[in-house]
Amino acid sequence: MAKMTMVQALNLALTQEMAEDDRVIVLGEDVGRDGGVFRVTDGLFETYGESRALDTPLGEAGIVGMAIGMAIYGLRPVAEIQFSGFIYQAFHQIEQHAARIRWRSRGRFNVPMVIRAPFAAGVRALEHHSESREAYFAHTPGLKMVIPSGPRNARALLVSAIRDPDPVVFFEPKSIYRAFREEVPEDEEVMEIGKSVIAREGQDLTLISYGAMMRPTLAAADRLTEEDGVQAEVIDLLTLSPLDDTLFTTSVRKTGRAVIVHEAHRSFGPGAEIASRIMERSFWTLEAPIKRVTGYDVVVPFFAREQAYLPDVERVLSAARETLRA
Amino acid sequence: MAKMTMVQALNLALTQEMAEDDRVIVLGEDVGRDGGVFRVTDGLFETYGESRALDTPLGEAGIVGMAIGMAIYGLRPVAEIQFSGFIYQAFHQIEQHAARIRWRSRGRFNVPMVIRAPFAAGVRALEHHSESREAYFAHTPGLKMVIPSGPRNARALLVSAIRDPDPVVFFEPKSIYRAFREEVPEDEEVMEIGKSVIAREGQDLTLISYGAMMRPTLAAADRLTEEDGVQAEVIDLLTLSPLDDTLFTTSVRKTGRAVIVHEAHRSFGPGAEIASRIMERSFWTLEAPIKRVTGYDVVVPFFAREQAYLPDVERVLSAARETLRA
Amino acid sequence: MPREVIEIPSTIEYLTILDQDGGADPALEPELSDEFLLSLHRWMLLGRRFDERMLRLQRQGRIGTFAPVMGQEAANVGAAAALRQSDWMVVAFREAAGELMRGRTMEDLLLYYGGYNEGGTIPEGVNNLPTSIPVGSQALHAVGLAWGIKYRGKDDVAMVFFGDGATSQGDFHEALNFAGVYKVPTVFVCQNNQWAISVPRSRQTAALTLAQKGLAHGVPGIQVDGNDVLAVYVAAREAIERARAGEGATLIEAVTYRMSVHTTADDPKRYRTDEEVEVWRQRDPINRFQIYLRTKGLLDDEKLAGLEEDIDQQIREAVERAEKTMSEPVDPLVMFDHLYAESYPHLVDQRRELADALSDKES
Amino acid sequence: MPREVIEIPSTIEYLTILDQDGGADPALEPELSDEFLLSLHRWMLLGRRFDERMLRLQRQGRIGTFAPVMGQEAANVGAAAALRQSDWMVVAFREAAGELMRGRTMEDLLLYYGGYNEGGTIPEGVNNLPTSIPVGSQALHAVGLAWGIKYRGKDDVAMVFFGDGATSQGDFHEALNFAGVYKVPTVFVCQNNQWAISVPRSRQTAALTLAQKGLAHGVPGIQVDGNDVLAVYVAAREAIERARAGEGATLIEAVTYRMSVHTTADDPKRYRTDEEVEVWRQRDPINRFQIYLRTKGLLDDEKLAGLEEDIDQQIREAVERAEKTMSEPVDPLVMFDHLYAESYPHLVDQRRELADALSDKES
Ligand SMILES: Cc1ncc(C[n+]2csc(CCOP(=O)(O)OP(=O)(O)O)c2C)c(N)n1
Ligand SMILES: Cc1ncc(C[n+]2csc(CCOP(=O)(O)OP(=O)(O)O)c2C)c(N)n1
Ligand SMILES: [Mg+2]
Ligand SMILES: [Mg+2]
Repeated sequence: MAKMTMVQALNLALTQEMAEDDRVIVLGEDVGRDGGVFRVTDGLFETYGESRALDTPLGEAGIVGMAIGMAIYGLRPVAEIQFSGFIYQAFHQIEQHAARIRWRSRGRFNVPMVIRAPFAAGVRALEHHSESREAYFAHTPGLKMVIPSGPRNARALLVSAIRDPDPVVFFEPKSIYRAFREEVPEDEEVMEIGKSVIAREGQDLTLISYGAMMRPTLAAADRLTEEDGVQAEVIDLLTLSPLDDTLFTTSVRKTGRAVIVHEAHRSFGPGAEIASRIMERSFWTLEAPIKRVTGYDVVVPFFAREQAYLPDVERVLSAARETLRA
Repeated sequence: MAKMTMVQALNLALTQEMAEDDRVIVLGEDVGRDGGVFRVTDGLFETYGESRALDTPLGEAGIVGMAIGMAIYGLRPVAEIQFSGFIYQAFHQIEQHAARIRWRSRGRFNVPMVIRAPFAAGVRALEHHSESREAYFAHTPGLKMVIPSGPRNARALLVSAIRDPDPVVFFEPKSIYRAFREEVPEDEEVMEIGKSVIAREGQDLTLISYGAMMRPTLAAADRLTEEDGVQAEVIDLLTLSPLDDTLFTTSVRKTGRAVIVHEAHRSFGPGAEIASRIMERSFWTLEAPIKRVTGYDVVVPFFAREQAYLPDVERVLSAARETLRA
Repeated sequence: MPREVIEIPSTIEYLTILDQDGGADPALEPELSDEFLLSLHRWMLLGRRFDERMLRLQRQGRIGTFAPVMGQEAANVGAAAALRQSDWMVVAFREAAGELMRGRTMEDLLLYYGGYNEGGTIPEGVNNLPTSIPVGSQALHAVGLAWGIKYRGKDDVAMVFFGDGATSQGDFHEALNFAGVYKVPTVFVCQNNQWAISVPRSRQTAALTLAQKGLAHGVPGIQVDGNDVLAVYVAAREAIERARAGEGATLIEAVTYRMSVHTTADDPKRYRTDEEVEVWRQRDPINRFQIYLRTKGLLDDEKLAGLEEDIDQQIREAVERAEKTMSEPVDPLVMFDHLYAESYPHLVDQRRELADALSDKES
Repeated sequence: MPREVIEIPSTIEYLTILDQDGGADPALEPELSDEFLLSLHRWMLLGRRFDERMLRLQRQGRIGTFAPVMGQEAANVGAAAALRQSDWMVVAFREAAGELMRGRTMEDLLLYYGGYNEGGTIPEGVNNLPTSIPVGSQALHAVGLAWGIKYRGKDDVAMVFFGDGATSQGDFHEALNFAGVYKVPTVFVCQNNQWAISVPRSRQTAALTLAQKGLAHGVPGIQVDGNDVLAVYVAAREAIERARAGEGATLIEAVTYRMSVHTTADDPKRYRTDEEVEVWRQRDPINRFQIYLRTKGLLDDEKLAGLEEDIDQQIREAVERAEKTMSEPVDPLVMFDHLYAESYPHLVDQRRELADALSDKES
């Protein structure tokens, strides 16, 4: 086992899957010779050649549309969108085709494609480089929406996504690309898509989050223990769609209280669905209104203000304490 | 006052606004000589000429992108997307620019544009002609998302949308384009964007809906009165974003029970946000879990099965009754 | 250094073989077996008759909206006929005649336009993609298929169909550009039927031809008489040969005409004249080819009558089968099928919800 | 009837006026006032020096990622200089030199790249659109502006800048097509700097030139030496004249080179050689123009030193002003401004929420 950053772990997943399966083709802008602007695809061009680490012309519709054709042909394209803020150039290909080819052809064809994109804020980037719009994809039938929270699950989930027979939108929280390392086993490891995990056990309160926001959420849980003697259970969703509501509703049935944390905008955001599922499935055990700690309903501000936009430990803590007081 | 269909009422709004303000330009595929595939723009070409009822080449990104430039220039473009299912070809222009130009330029420029699109199911149409994906737009800061439910409010809201200084996505429930008529005053009438209305008063239960689903919802309310002696309050949202949560949360504080009805997919759909707002603002008065009666999380089936996909009076009724029993 | 002219490859040829009276230019006439010629005719005629039947069914409310091929049978069949079984055909929504030739069944088409998802099924072994309604979007899929073909070292091709309106879509250009860069075996077939609903070709683009759009991407283009099945076939065959030989993509503009409505929801009287339609009726691709076949002694009244009867029979049987399905009670639960390879809890729950709602209704 | 060649308008010219040593082709040399020539030079030099300063500030962590203009000053300034005040300039993100010339301030650019939304402000009266990062997307806005100009019967133009990579985007083609159909006064300026991050021009498209992409849409194209400010200026002026005269759009491909990094987050050593960069360094647009000005007696060492000092002073002052703003505590509540013309309850609530969180932190 080696200590790896998320970038290295993702790279490991790609390298190994490409070694094992010549149907796996990585494509996108600058994923080849340059190794990707974040170096996630570093070395693939050298190892597997330009036809398997394929630099594309500058067109996201082209990338996704072509990848759909490749997938129908029986390949397993892993398309990179350089930043999730530019995935909208391909949104029609995703909504109209990737999500529907299996359904439209009644199973004759399928689209075993992964669309990887770095997303979310926190790296002092330019406009369009900081959004969290996973809700668009989670609301779209036919897609899967996966968001890892650390190097190890990123690697395992990416392997599963590549092997998945259906299209997976795989959003990588770029602020934790290199923020910390974890032990990542050299040997194959997969994680089931559509399953959440308990990142920390507790019985007083349920905190639900995913992606980069797991860190302030876990930190808040620690502080709650230290400062308030409260044991928060923390759930890492990992997959937003299909949403594993069993795990978090079970938890809330135990704790009676929940706080959801994400950096996506609040209104019509992922937290709304999670709160609704809790209400639908655990209403009678709820002892306080569910709280949402989220990004605001504004365009993510330029980076001088992005930290103020983002949920942080303090905001999670105060929401948790309010929930506990209620 | 004349009895009008929604198509006629929308046409009235366009005709009058174009007469009053030469900045108003209608553009889109087949909106000119053909008068629009649903005839909403009928006669505008003849009355205002081809430069104000502008037939465009076949490109939605082109339509919306060009309209953005027109709006920055000081015009008031009303862009038609022939069916909301093809708005994704322009999604990047909407997300990256229409929604942000005011914000990006710190108010120097703005985008007083309307994007009209027929949406939703129920007219035995082909694939891509039946979706309800208003949540995508409601989740996008910088946009307004408006959905009328009848001829009269369609006309008044469209006038307001045209005059609005910011971009409005205006989804027209095509199944009620001609399904019924209402008195529509010849004289100017506007309705405030961002305000919902009480369509029917009651105190036992709150039903919340919008668009074409108002009809089964209101019918269910009637049946509840007749068959169960229950008085349901029915709220017509009209605007999804910015969402008028005062009206429905106030209602639920009174009734303690709510059912939300929409034909959009359930997961990560509009109902989730509405339920969350109720919970956040009226939790302590809730006497039963909020129910969502919605389209399923599948691609809208071809038309042999679309009625089964759609919420109907029976589904609303049984959800209401369950809520009342809880 | 004066202003220099840069030599860019920019030749656009126009190809026609049959004249309006069915006479063939001997210099250009391809050598084709009688059998092959008759099969071109048969599929064109089937396309026409099936269209007519669908139109009647639609008017009777027995199927929903559809887009007739009428007038474009030569473009459909001429291009599709140049493909072999292992090649790929990527369609829009106005290729029924070509699709039938390639193995999509009439019954499926009827079910498709009758509102049944089942009609989207493509038989195993038939390499057609299903109907793609978002204009222009499917072109990229053909490029991806062609990329796969090249990657696997095969000499198949992917042929994609689209209309004149589609050439205004960004996706069409991205497809040409990707195909140019990767030099993949894609054949782009534009059915320029002069109209995109109510927008005439002249208002769709300021370019003189649609074929020249390839030039923007280093992809050769050719314009062909799209009502001349031999010309379409020859152009397609050439493009396919180039593609199989590793020389990359070609854009074929087949100049044809939509003789009928855009779809059954459309009223062309609002935007075009009867005279224009009449002019094109004179160029009917089936008539023209029939004269050619008669001149060659391959067709006469009797043979034609026999063929018509055959086709009629075939259509009648397909309609009967489809109508049988459509008259049986439809199972709405099917809407939960084929979304993913496996189902998920929320879908299982919702399926049960629907099942309960349905049984409530029955009881 | 044989195969006919269709005559399509397909001439692409290449224009260069200054040779590598700053000598001008007398047949092509435009007549320009000394003052104008010196202003071209001044803005190019300012662009270069400002770039260098930004690079240092970025390396010191005082501003964030940005895209240097270095090497493209002639393309920036030559094109922008052909505009008049009331014309519109629509930029991507590599036009700082041209934007400065058109009235965007250095201070705003510094704030912009320093992470302050305030830096997006465009002064009243300056008809520049703000920085547009999604590649190619802004081209359509220029078409819309130009449509408005034509609708209002004005003779202004809208000029849009973008890179070689942008010509692969669907939006670019839709923009050309719309501009062609409506014959609106748009000038498309492609800064072909040979690279789209790590993708070389040769892998971006199989087309020989980017100028020929206009042909797909009936829009004339011209290729110019983008490191020759006179050639760029002349080509832009001609395109603008055509546009003002109601003759529609033009696509100008300015062949230039990105001498520095793509953005400060990029390492070009991964994908291109020093030799290539060196070749282009020899063609530095500023050097070349300086030799020309010296030959004409408009520039000498002393004048240049004076100018450098002036520019340095101007930059220093701008940096000071920007750094002053950046050193003061930032008010995060500003993030709620300018989303809509008015605010709405949910935003008022969230603003209060943030205000509370901030005051909690302070206390
Ligand atoms: C992306 C998209 N926009 C709009 C439509 C609606 N629509 C369907 S067919 C059509 C015209 C297509 O014209 P053309 O490409 O020439 O094909 P034709 O119908 O003439 O065969 C339009 C606008 C659509 N299906 N897809
Ligand atoms: C739609 C979109 N996709 C991807 C990117 C990321 N990106 C930024 S600049 C760039 C390359 C642009 O190349 P080119 O158009 O040649 O302009 P240059 O940077 O060379 O000036 C890329 C891929 C983006 N900004 N927008
Ligand atoms: Mg057409
Ligand atoms: Mg470039």
